[in-house]
Amino acid sequence: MKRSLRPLAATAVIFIIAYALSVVQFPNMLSTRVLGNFLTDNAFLGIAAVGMTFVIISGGIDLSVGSVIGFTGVLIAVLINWLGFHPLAAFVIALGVAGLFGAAMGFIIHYLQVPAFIVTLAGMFLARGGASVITQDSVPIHHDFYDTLGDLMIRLPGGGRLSFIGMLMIVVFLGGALLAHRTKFGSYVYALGGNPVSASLMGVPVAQTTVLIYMLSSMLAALAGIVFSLYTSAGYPLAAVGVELDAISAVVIGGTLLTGGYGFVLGTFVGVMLLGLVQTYIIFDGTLSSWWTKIVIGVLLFLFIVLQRIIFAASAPGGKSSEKA
Amino acid sequence: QDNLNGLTVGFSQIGSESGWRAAETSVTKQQAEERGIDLKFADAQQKQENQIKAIRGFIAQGVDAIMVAPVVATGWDDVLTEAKEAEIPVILLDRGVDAPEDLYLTSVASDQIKEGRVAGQWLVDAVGDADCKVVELQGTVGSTPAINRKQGFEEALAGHDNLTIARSQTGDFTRSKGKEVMEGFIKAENGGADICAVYAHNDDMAVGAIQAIKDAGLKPGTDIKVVSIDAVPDIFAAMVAGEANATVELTPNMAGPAFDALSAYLADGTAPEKFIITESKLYTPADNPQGEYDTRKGLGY
Amino acid sequence: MKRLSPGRLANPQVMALIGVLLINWLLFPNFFNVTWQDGRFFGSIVDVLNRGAPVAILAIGMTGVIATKGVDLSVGAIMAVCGAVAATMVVAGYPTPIAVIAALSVGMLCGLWNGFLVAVLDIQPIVATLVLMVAGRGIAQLITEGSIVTFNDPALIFLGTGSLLGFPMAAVIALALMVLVTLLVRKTAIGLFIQAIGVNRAAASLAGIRSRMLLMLVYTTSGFCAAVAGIVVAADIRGADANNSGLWLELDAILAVVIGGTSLLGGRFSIPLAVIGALIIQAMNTGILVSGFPPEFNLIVKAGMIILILLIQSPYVTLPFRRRRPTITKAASR
Amino acid sequence: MTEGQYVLQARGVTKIFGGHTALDSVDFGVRPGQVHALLGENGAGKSTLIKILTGAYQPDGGQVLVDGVPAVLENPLHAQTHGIGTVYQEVNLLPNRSVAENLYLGHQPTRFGLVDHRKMEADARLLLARYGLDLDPGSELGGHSVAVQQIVAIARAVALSGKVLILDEPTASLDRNEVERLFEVIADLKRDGLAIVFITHFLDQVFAIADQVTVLRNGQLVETRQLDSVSRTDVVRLMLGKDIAFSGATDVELVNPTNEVLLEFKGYGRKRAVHPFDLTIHKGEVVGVAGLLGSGRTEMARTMFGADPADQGSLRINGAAASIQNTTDAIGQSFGFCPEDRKAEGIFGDLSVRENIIIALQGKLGWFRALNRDEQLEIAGKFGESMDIRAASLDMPVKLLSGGNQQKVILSRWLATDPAFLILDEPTRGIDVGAHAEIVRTINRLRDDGMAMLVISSELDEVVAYSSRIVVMRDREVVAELRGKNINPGVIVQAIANNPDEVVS
Ligand SMILES: Nc1ncnc2c1ncn2[C@@H]1O[C@H](COP(=O)(O)OP(=O)(O)OP(=O)(O)O)[C@@H](O)[C@H]1O
Ligand SMILES: Nc1ncnc2c1ncn2[C@@H]1O[C@H](COP(=O)(O)OP(=O)(O)OP(=O)(O)O)[C@@H](O)[C@H]1O
Ligand SMILES: [Mg+2]
Ligand SMILES: [Mg+2]
Repeated sequence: MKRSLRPLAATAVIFIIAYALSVVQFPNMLSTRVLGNFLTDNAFLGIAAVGMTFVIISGGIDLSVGSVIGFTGVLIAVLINWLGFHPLAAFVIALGVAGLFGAAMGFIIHYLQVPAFIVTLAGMFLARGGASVITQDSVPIHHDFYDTLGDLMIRLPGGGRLSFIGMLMIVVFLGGALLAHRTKFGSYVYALGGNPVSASLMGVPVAQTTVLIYMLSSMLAALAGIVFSLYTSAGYPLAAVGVELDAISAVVIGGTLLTGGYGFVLGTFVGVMLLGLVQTYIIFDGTLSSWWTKIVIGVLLFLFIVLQRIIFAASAPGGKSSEKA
Repeated sequence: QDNLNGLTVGFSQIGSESGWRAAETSVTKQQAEERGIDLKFADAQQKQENQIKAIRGFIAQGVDAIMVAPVVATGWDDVLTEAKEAEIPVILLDRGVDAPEDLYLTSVASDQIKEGRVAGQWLVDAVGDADCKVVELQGTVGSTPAINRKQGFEEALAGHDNLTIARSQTGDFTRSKGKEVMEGFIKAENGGADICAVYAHNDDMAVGAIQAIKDAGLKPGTDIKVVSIDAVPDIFAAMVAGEANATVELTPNMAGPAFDALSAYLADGTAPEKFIITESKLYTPADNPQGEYDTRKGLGY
Repeated sequence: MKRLSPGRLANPQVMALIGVLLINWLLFPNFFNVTWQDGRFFGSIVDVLNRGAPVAILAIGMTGVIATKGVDLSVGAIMAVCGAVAATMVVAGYPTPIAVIAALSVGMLCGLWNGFLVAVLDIQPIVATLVLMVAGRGIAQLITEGSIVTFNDPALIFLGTGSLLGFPMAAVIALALMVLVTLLVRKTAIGLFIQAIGVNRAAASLAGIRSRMLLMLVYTTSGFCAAVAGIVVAADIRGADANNSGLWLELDAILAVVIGGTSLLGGRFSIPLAVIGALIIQAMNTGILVSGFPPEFNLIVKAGMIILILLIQSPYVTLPFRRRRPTITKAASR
Repeated sequence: MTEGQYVLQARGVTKIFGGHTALDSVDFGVRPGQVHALLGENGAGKSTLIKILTGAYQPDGGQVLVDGVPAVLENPLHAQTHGIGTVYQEVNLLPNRSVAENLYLGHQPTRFGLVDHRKMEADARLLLARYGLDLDPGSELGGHSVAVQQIVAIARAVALSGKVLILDEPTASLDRNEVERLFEVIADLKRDGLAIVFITHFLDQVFAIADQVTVLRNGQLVETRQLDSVSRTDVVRLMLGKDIAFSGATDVELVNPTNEVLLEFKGYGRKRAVHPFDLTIHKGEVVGVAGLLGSGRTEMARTMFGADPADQGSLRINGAAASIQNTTDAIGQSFGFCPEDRKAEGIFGDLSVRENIIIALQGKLGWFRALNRDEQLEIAGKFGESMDIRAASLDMPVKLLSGGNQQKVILSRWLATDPAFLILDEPTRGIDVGAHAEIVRTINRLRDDGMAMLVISSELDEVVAYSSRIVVMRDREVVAELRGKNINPGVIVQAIANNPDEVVS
């Protein structure tokens, strides 16, 4: 346990160093405003990434999260605006639909033995397509409840704000960490990622767990969609395109192995914050052209991965043999 | 306009998805440089969330003004309110937003519906009373320009029953998809013999469609009329070759009027017009396409 | 090496392709009409070959990568980079062969980089290639400075729009590449070694297979294929569109490989079937085009088709024509 | 003996894989308080029967009865709820999780609905102490040796078994002390009234603890007998359907008349893996390696083979200086290596038997001199026959073969390369009597043909039987080299134990 926590600590240290370096260059980055923005602006990504963490620890992948976020936004907007639902009712419906959607994907993955990559790719097309069939326009959401939630924030000294969605993300992360590390379900997820055959022989309910994992991921993606709709007060079928890749990056930077079996929910939090930091840094810098932005993000991604490999290699002599395989 | 000299302006650009967008970026940088403005540029890679992040970042940085080319019309209330609270004027480029008008200084944009209407009107006039089957190459499904340009075009065609939109598919605003979709249309419409005109939501798709028409053994511009929007250099090159018939200009210089408005506002607080609409000028082969090509070539399209 | 038997023709990929083509034909009766025009075949079915070529070319390289239990997300970006290199070089006045060779070299270099990350630094393939997926498009835009670099070089254009014996050049290139690479892996031991690495890399190393070198080769080949696809696509539209060339095509390529029956868990692979997978995807796209669906349904139709094809292929769903399979393969192997 | 009711019973169970009948209406049952040994050759169907009895497979015919009542066991979890605990063949645990979690997965102690790690680890410590294991229950399982993992698997199964405990070759990777400890535990459980199924290829062990024995052959039930009514030879005859002669223990001595030196390792070693050692190996000689589990025997072999290359010392081959930096070098020098963990490092599960056999030869030939299909079939067929590999077809995936047959495939793989020096790490682990004798015979034959071999084995009788010299290892160090006439297991044990600290793992 203690040794395996080292990559997490390492990622956190990298974040702190990177942040410190940024602050040296742009003192403004050390403001409550920027810190608050880190949470608010990345809330939907963070929430989706929690679900992705579970999926990846179990050895799978979920490419549909970005589309589910978009779909949820549209669904909610339509329910509230056109059909007159109360937002809370719309939320419940959206979470339910997403739950079914995820369960269906998990079902196909488990029972038909189709790779998750492909099933969730089809899911990605389906959700995105479904959203654009409902409406092609972006639909603004006007409801008092949305304003109430939007105003629900803690103002920090120095102009920063700790928004409702930022706090929600933290709650989801804490809940996710608890679920992963302190429940049987969590241990089953790790078991599946370690070795599904062994897991099944050890009595892990593989089918049920697989279905639940993808349900969880889709429902968290839907929650992320809700957060996104709060963030933008609208539903838009093209919203959150490619967020799955950001989420995967965050999860991986956070120290979770894509091969499954190892990872930390809180590592993902640091991963999300690191991605946010990179973006904020680029914005503060403000001289990078469109293409340099991409190149710099790629290079930073590379640096983080390599750094992590070095730390992994140094910290896990026991993992050596399995790593080599 | 010296009052802009030395100011810091943040510019949140959508991305770099097309040549036109690249031109807008480079023209904006040029304009800023001419005025001595320190431009903070942020590319949002087509994502609204990145634009919101960028605006928040600009606010945290304490810039003097913010320009944003919003990727979508909705969802700006909160962040614009934050900018307002921080007393930073915001100027919208390209398109408007669905937010209360007091949240931004002004919006410099073209009228996309009008662009479609101008293109449609040109076609109506060019065809006269003859029957004409039109095929349409739409932009990215769900994007604002695609929706508006489609609507404007349909408005222009309304009431002219000899003109029908036979087929309409998305070409994703790209040249290669434009070509592929046009190929499909040609096969589906009797080898292209039934098609009298193609309307593309941007010039890139039109350029692709022109190639598809040529590959099918037909003459673009004559056998099938080509009308599109944006006025990028390559469509003028096609006009010179007699392969394109009309394009509607969407100027990449949104920043110039924006900076002018900002300057006036900062000088004595004159509130500029809320909506500065750029001209949607129609260009045809009669408008010296070679000259237009040459003047535009250097703009970074 | 593999004998042709009726069983091989009745495999699910071929059935699926035929199925999709038949559906297209039902929706659009002229689908199979082919005419001869300007020295080339002309018709929807030819379009399927022509438009399917880039993804097919990508799939050829991707198959090897996936067989080693990897995946290459960067091929779309590499396409953009290589298209940009070829275009800017011919525009700058270099002779076409030089430009093409340079573009292919750049593609191989990109692939080698991926291979290095995967084989030497032991980074997981998805992440390793994600780096170039993100940065590569930036590099391509850096080369073109964000604009579409239009060119008029006839030799280069021929690669994308010309025809050989009436068949579109892109399809001919894809076919040639398919035959070449298939022969390369089947007539040598490389194919077996690739499978061995995909199944059990530790055991492969102990059995004396140079897995590092082979992995680098596989990723380099994928980069090469991406470069070919990038050149073909640029040549097709006579311009390098760094922003959109190959955008999201990596997903189509992976899909093609999986539809072609290669498992994402590595091991057995078939390049020709992956190419058929690419044609299935393109037949779907072309079908959507000619049948006149409203575009907002495109994705839903596509998702539905993918699920259907996967169901047909799933070992856990029994369909009439699958029942015969085991006995046939067994008989053939004896 | 106690004629109680069967707690777990298979009645007329049939299992068919593809066209192959792995079990053909087999009857089998266990009673409380009895140890029931299940015997049979490799591929006889033992593991398959176990998997059916525990819900991992569903039978194609027949019934499973729990407490005399027909039951459909849907999965292992379901079986666990019936009080059936199982250790499957090949360690099936989670290397990525802690020891404690492997012990308690699915049954973790909870507090307020949350897993109580502290209690779980404390419980785990107590549980493992019973098996003489003192380690940090919070540590990752994958970091421990196969033996430790095996004990954890057993401890888990025992903890889960309220009624029935099934052990499929649990002793394959345990040393003597550990086996004894396990037998004590089994005896306790038997006294508590558990029904125990025990699969092994070690007849000594069968006679040490079993009450009853059932023999399977080719998927069919041969006979179930009370153990006191059969002799050792009877059992072997039942298993094989014929008599075999045991090769008696020979003296350990140099057989090779030419005495030609093949390999000279000098100060050869690798930091943190194996201390520098000197070793000379002659042609036509088998060097046995003995030592406790975790004494570094595997590490030594891997260093020699270049899998984890040496970072010190020198090597001469046929008198000429040579360097082995990787496995390709080693194979180039005509080395061969059968690893101990055949699942993780040996077989290519999804590849065919044919491909598994020819792959090392092909690796040696390189990328471009590919064996064509006919050549492959010829080579594979030759070894399939000479090693008696039981497979329905040479084109079937090797993962479908039984463990023993997989081992033969790997051995064939190396023999196909015609090696000058062959390293075998636990070549007889999990192999039945017939195959065992065959492999020992093969080793002897190869030695007589002039091949040099290094054989690692925990079976001291066996090591004595074929070795011309025995190297003893302790704590990653070569501590003794035994040769001469009067070497027997006792002497080896003494050499191993020549040091007071001999705590396992
Ligand atoms: N999943 C499977 N698919 C096909 N055949 C199988 C499968 N599992 C086992 N077999 C075959 O069934 C037969 C019985 O195998 P099983 O593993 O039960 O043997 P075993 O008696 O346990 O042998 P060993 O002592 O080597 O472990 C073998 O011929 C094996 O090849
Ligand atoms: N529980 C453990 N935790 C950490 N390291 C261990 C443990 N058990 C053994 N090791 C180390 O692993 C190394 C390799 O053991 P190795 O497998 O080579 O031994 P071996 O003699 O071949 O035993 P085996 O019979 O299990 O193959 C040894 O150096 C030993 O110190
Ligand atoms: Mg067995
Ligand atoms: Mg060992």
